[in-house]
Amino acid sequence: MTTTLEHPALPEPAILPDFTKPLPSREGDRIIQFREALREAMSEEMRKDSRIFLMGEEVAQYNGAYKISQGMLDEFGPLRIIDSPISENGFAGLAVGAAMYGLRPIIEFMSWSFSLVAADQILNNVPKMLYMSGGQWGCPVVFRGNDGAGGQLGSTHSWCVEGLYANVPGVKIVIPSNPYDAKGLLKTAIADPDPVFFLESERMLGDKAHVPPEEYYIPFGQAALLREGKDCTIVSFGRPVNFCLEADEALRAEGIECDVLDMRTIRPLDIDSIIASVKKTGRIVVVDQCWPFASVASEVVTQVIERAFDWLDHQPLRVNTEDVPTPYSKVLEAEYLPNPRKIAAAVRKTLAS
Amino acid sequence: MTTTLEHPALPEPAILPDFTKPLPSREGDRIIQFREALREAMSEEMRKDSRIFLMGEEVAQYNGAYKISQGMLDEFGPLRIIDSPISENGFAGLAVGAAMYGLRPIIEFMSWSFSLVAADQILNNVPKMLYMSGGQWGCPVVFRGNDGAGGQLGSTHSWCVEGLYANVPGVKIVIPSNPYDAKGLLKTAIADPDPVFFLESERMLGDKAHVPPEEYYIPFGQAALLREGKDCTIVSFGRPVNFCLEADEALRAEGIECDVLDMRTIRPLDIDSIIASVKKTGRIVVVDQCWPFASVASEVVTQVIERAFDWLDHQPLRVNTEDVPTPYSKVLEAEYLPNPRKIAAAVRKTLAS
Amino acid sequence: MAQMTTETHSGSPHRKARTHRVSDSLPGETLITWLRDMLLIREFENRCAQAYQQAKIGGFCHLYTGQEAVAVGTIQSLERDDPIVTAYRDHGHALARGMDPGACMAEMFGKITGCAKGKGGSMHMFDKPNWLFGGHGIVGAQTPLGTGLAFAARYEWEVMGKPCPNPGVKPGDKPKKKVSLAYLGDGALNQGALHEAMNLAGLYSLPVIYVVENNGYSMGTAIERGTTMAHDLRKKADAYGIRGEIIDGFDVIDLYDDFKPLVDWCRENQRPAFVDLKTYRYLGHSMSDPQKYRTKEEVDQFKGKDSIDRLASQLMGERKGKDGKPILSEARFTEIQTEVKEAVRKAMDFAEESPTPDVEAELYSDVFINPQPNLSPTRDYIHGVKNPLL
Amino acid sequence: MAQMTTETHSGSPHRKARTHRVSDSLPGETLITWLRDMLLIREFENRCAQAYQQAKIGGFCHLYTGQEAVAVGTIQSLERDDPIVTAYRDHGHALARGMDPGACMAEMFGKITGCAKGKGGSMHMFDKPNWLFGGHGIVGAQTPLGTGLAFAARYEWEVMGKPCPNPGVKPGDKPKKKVSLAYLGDGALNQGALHEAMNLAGLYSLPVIYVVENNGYSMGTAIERGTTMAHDLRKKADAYGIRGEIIDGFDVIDLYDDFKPLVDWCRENQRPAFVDLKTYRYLGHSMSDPQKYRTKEEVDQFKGKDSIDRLASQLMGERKGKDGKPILSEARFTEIQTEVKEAVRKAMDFAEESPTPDVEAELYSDVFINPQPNLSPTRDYIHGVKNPLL
Ligand SMILES: Cc1ncc(C[n+]2csc(CCOP(=O)(O)OP(=O)(O)O)c2C)c(N)n1
Ligand SMILES: Cc1ncc(C[n+]2csc(CCOP(=O)(O)OP(=O)(O)O)c2C)c(N)n1
Ligand SMILES: [Mg+2]
Ligand SMILES: [Mg+2]
Repeated sequence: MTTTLEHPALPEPAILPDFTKPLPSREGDRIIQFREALREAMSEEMRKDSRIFLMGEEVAQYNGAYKISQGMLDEFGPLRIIDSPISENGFAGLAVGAAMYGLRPIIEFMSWSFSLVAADQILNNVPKMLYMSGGQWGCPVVFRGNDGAGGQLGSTHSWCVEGLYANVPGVKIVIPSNPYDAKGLLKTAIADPDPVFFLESERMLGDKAHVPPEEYYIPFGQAALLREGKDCTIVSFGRPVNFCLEADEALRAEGIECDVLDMRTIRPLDIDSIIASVKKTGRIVVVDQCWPFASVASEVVTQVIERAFDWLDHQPLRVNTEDVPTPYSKVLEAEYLPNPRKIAAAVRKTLAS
Repeated sequence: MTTTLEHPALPEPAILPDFTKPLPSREGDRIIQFREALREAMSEEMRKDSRIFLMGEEVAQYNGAYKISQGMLDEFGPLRIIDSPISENGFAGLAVGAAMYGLRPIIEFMSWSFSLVAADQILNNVPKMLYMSGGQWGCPVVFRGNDGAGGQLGSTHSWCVEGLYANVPGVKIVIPSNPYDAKGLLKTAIADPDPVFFLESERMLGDKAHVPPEEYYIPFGQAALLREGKDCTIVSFGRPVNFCLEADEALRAEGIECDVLDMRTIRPLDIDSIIASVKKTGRIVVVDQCWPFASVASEVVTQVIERAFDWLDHQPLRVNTEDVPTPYSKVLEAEYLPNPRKIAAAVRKTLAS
Repeated sequence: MAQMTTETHSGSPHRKARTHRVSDSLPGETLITWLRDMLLIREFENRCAQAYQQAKIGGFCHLYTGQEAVAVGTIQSLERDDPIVTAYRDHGHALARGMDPGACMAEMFGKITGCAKGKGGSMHMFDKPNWLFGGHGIVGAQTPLGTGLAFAARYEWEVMGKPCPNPGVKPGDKPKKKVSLAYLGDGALNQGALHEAMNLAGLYSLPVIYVVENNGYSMGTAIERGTTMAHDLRKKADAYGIRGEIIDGFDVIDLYDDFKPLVDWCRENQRPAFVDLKTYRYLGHSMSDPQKYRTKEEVDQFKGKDSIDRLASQLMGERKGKDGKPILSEARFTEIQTEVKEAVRKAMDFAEESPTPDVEAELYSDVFINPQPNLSPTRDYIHGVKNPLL
Repeated sequence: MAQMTTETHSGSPHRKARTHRVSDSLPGETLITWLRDMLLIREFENRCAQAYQQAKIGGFCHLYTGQEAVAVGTIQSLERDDPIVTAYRDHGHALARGMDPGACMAEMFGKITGCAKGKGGSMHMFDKPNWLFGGHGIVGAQTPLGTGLAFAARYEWEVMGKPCPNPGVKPGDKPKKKVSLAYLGDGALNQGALHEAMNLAGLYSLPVIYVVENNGYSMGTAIERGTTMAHDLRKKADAYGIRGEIIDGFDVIDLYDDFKPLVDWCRENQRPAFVDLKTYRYLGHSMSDPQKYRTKEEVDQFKGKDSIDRLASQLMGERKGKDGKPILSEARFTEIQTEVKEAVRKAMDFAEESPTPDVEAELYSDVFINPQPNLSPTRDYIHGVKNPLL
């Protein structure tokens, strides 16, 4: 049962996915890569809705700098899979105009690091168009691309933009940690009538997992509880979730059992699941691939404090990347990133006193 | 006694102001406006150092869109007070190149709201040049301009960029709340060999206060304790500090006495003074003119929790602007902003339970 | 001080030599409507200035006085469902496009009856039923949007084969070739956004016209102090293989004669264009501008070429109807002036008497179309009242 | 598939008709150094490719193979203290400017002996003593920097009356007229940053040359698919009143003959210029590029015009010394080849054997020149080891 959403800014009611339907199993043997999951999500939605087009650098003839859009030019043709020049501000703004007119653009940033040249369009126009126009026009664009450090790309190419952009009200921010979620979340993002920043990770594009053949949509704002334990709550989002699972593995060998929560979306933030877990464990470690100062980790800590202060047996701890520009050298970058060792150490610390 | 600072990136040792010298009195009758204090700071430094120039839209012939640079073209001539076209990304980048070469640019953004079109230069190049070059080149540019909402400028012209930019390591962020501090902090910013984001407020440019005639520099990272009290700590920075003082006034009438801390700089953040106060009061309210999510307020709360968890009698509270794009309408904007009423209410809440 | 003259700041001379005038076929009544529109804008802006002085309008307010012929002449060259987008000096475009003056004034008064429910203000005139995709505050940032409007308008007939369900579109309507206009000030020529947009338009062959409302100044900066090649801006278009024109914006009929064929060409060929449209603003940049950057003589010189006076005298003089009499009689002119004054007075009253937005209902509405729980740590987003224009 | 040819992708024909060749006065030994520099870059890049395959180099690595004449010919047209800045395909510029190949290779190996102490990597070759203000990763973002270098170079003689204390500057030195070069790829033509920069350079009359290393592709996008007016990029310069030239980059002596007079003109007149410098890259965009966007024939065609072969054969053939014999003997050529191989081998060994950065000393250093307490919630920033080039 799909729901329809009416709003004066929508020329026709939006049909939202049926989120009451139970999700298909995560287990199975249809093993595909993260990049294929993304491609399936886009292609499935594009087949249903001719308003959707994909634009970005090298998405068409080159089949995607990271091969996410491989084959899509062949299927959808050059009018819907569109190569752009290196003009992020220009084509982000083009998407805003096109979305206002009634289309549903998907914009691929080769990397979110390059979205800084488009910051004005994506932070001034995208999140505010509905408000500035007094509810006349929304801005349903999905911006997606690689986010996060790793792979020795150096200081300018390793942005975790959630640390910057999450401050701004008016966009939904999605950050999957695995292929199954990536597909379901991207489909929801494309179907959603609001703008979405969808953060992928170049480091995970080759990750493989079962992705069920049947169509599914994962709702925003619902964390996935990946491990259950009574001792401490580990909260993360995006690629570092995988480091948290490793840390949890190591800790279990020591007899420490954690709840591991994959937030999946940053805005909305499923604070209810976090609070429920913290009320059980009394301890929390937040793991975030961004710099610490005024980060999403700071926000999670703050919200936990606001809502569960009296339930805490230890102050919340956060594990961010180190607070320096991203270094190139492998040894420095390895220490720069959050990793299972640091996460496990933080969990132990919450249990020590 | 000035200190000299040596660093391989400095062709000549930098001479830093003498911060051991006691600051001149805040009391006196040399009453000038905030904008004049800024102008004096720039002019005094420019007289001493021919490497310094001022560039921005309307800074020269128009005497400044907000009359901050009034008269400076006459004194320093068109080669040092330079009108620019509306090309923020271009002239921010020009300043980066000029600073690397050896100059000391001051760049005026008519408003920090317009810095978004220059986000790539100011976030990718400015804070990281020293790191990316392995210590060969710093980037000593002072970027300054109006920041913050108020005055019904609407959604695109009311940015509080500290909520965005403070996440990025590599810049110092200064945000004065009164003319005295503005002058001393801006002089320090110009003398500092690192890049500085200096956040002014159009709403305060006409504020008047005594500014002593003698030269003084205010060190970064030292909060000013503006009011002393035992009941609760109020922490803020920039214009809302003035609202905190009003709230404190009102609360004192009820017998509630607060420490009011004006942070003056966000990075460095004088967390030591905050912690000292919190250990005394057991309560804290953080007041921040930015949106709440992943804001400087979240950061202050998080650092307080990290360092003084056991000293707290109540969870820290934050008062931010409301979490929506800035509305134009006076009634909406008034409710959007932090104000003395909201601050006092938060303080009372920390004392209620 | 730079001194601009009505000689140098004008359309290219070739214009004079035109043999065929598309305006010749226009009914006299149409031209009278144009005059009315221009008078309406002039009067509206005068009352804005007063209201601003009385602190009934806040924020930044940029008046259009002097530039009326531009909005009216260009918009009259379009179909009513051709999309347009402009910068912050946008009252003229809104009125020329048919926005109710009451909704426009109420917006500036910050009232719920405003075109953006009081959330936008002077710089943000949006009018969906009239295909005005906003006034925009960040210099140059509207130009990629205009490019996107052209992209979408082209996409709907090329790809979708049916029009997007926009206002006025009826089921079964066929999509058609459209043109979008992206207005910008001369100061916006120096923003990278415009250049990226023009390159995209050239590459993708999009039917967008970048209309530079070249009033010679960006705030206090005379164009040649901020923009290279100010004496021939067509060079900016050449860089992207885009057709470029210089058009005189002081005579609305001349303007139409130049601009309408260009619109037709862009529509037919689905190609972009760029227009250096010479105009002049009589008042300061915004409400607080001492205007030391230009002389009173300069302003007076341009006032001497006033487009409203000119049209009025044309319609009351050389422009004759079938009966050989001037199209417009003095009596009718006075009538129109009165009518326009009355319309603006009503708009003022409407704005004055309209309620302010209900804080509880409006502060947290219009942030998301699909608000969900936990989008904010502060509170849930909601739906507010329906926009009065929809 | 787009097919580029050596005919269409070449310098403008007028060049051939030149009467005076500035290269005529160059000593043979100078030309031999150029050959050596080009060979060094070629060999260096070959070894980079190997090291990348062996995972000794990480991240993005963009090789310069095929474009050697550009870096060498343009840099040889400069004074050694003219500042330059480039994009991420920067090894060629670093070596041509005189960076120690060991420091360059060690940087890519992520070693503390690298030019950026291993913090920068392939895209960030900085060399202060050689006035190379960096390789930069964000497309186009270096062009405002190059503009700023020209601004500063002009400012030091116009305003300060003395040079900034940069490397090689001695007390009492007089400031002089300089020229800065900002290199960019053809893909960067579409970034707003370049346009803002060129407008600023035109307005302020800054001695900067924007050198477009036009290798016909940005990643997999042939220039005419991304850039309007690709067949005459000088139009991009015309838009800013900047002198524009098309220069052939396949013959380093021809290139010098075109480029050196332009540098002299910019220096003398303190004016900007823009050069569409035709070149070609033999390898993929970066290390992972299947290159389906071009044919092997196309690549082979350009390899047939190889600038190193060409210079070598000129020096061993038509180019005669005073003694009437070719400047370069085959024996000496072999010697140089061996020497270059040896130099790069040493660089590899140096990179291999150098220590990695000490994490404790380097992770938190080079963030601030004046680190202060409480700049970070994590820990204090510190000073690390001195940069090896300083
Ligand atoms: C990116 C950006 N920078 C600066 C401003 C401030 N500003 C507003 S209007 C203006 C002048 C624009 O002049 P022009 O484009 O000629 O338009 P006009 O006011 O003449 O209509 C400036 C500098 C802004 N709104 N956006
Ligand atoms: C703003 C930005 N967008 C995208 C990229 C990714 N990117 C890196 S190189 C490149 C192609 C650039 O081509 P060109 O400028 O022609 O230089 P070439 O590689 O041919 O030397 C792209 C798209 C980037 N680094 N910066
Ligand atoms: Mg103007
Ligand atoms: Mg290229």
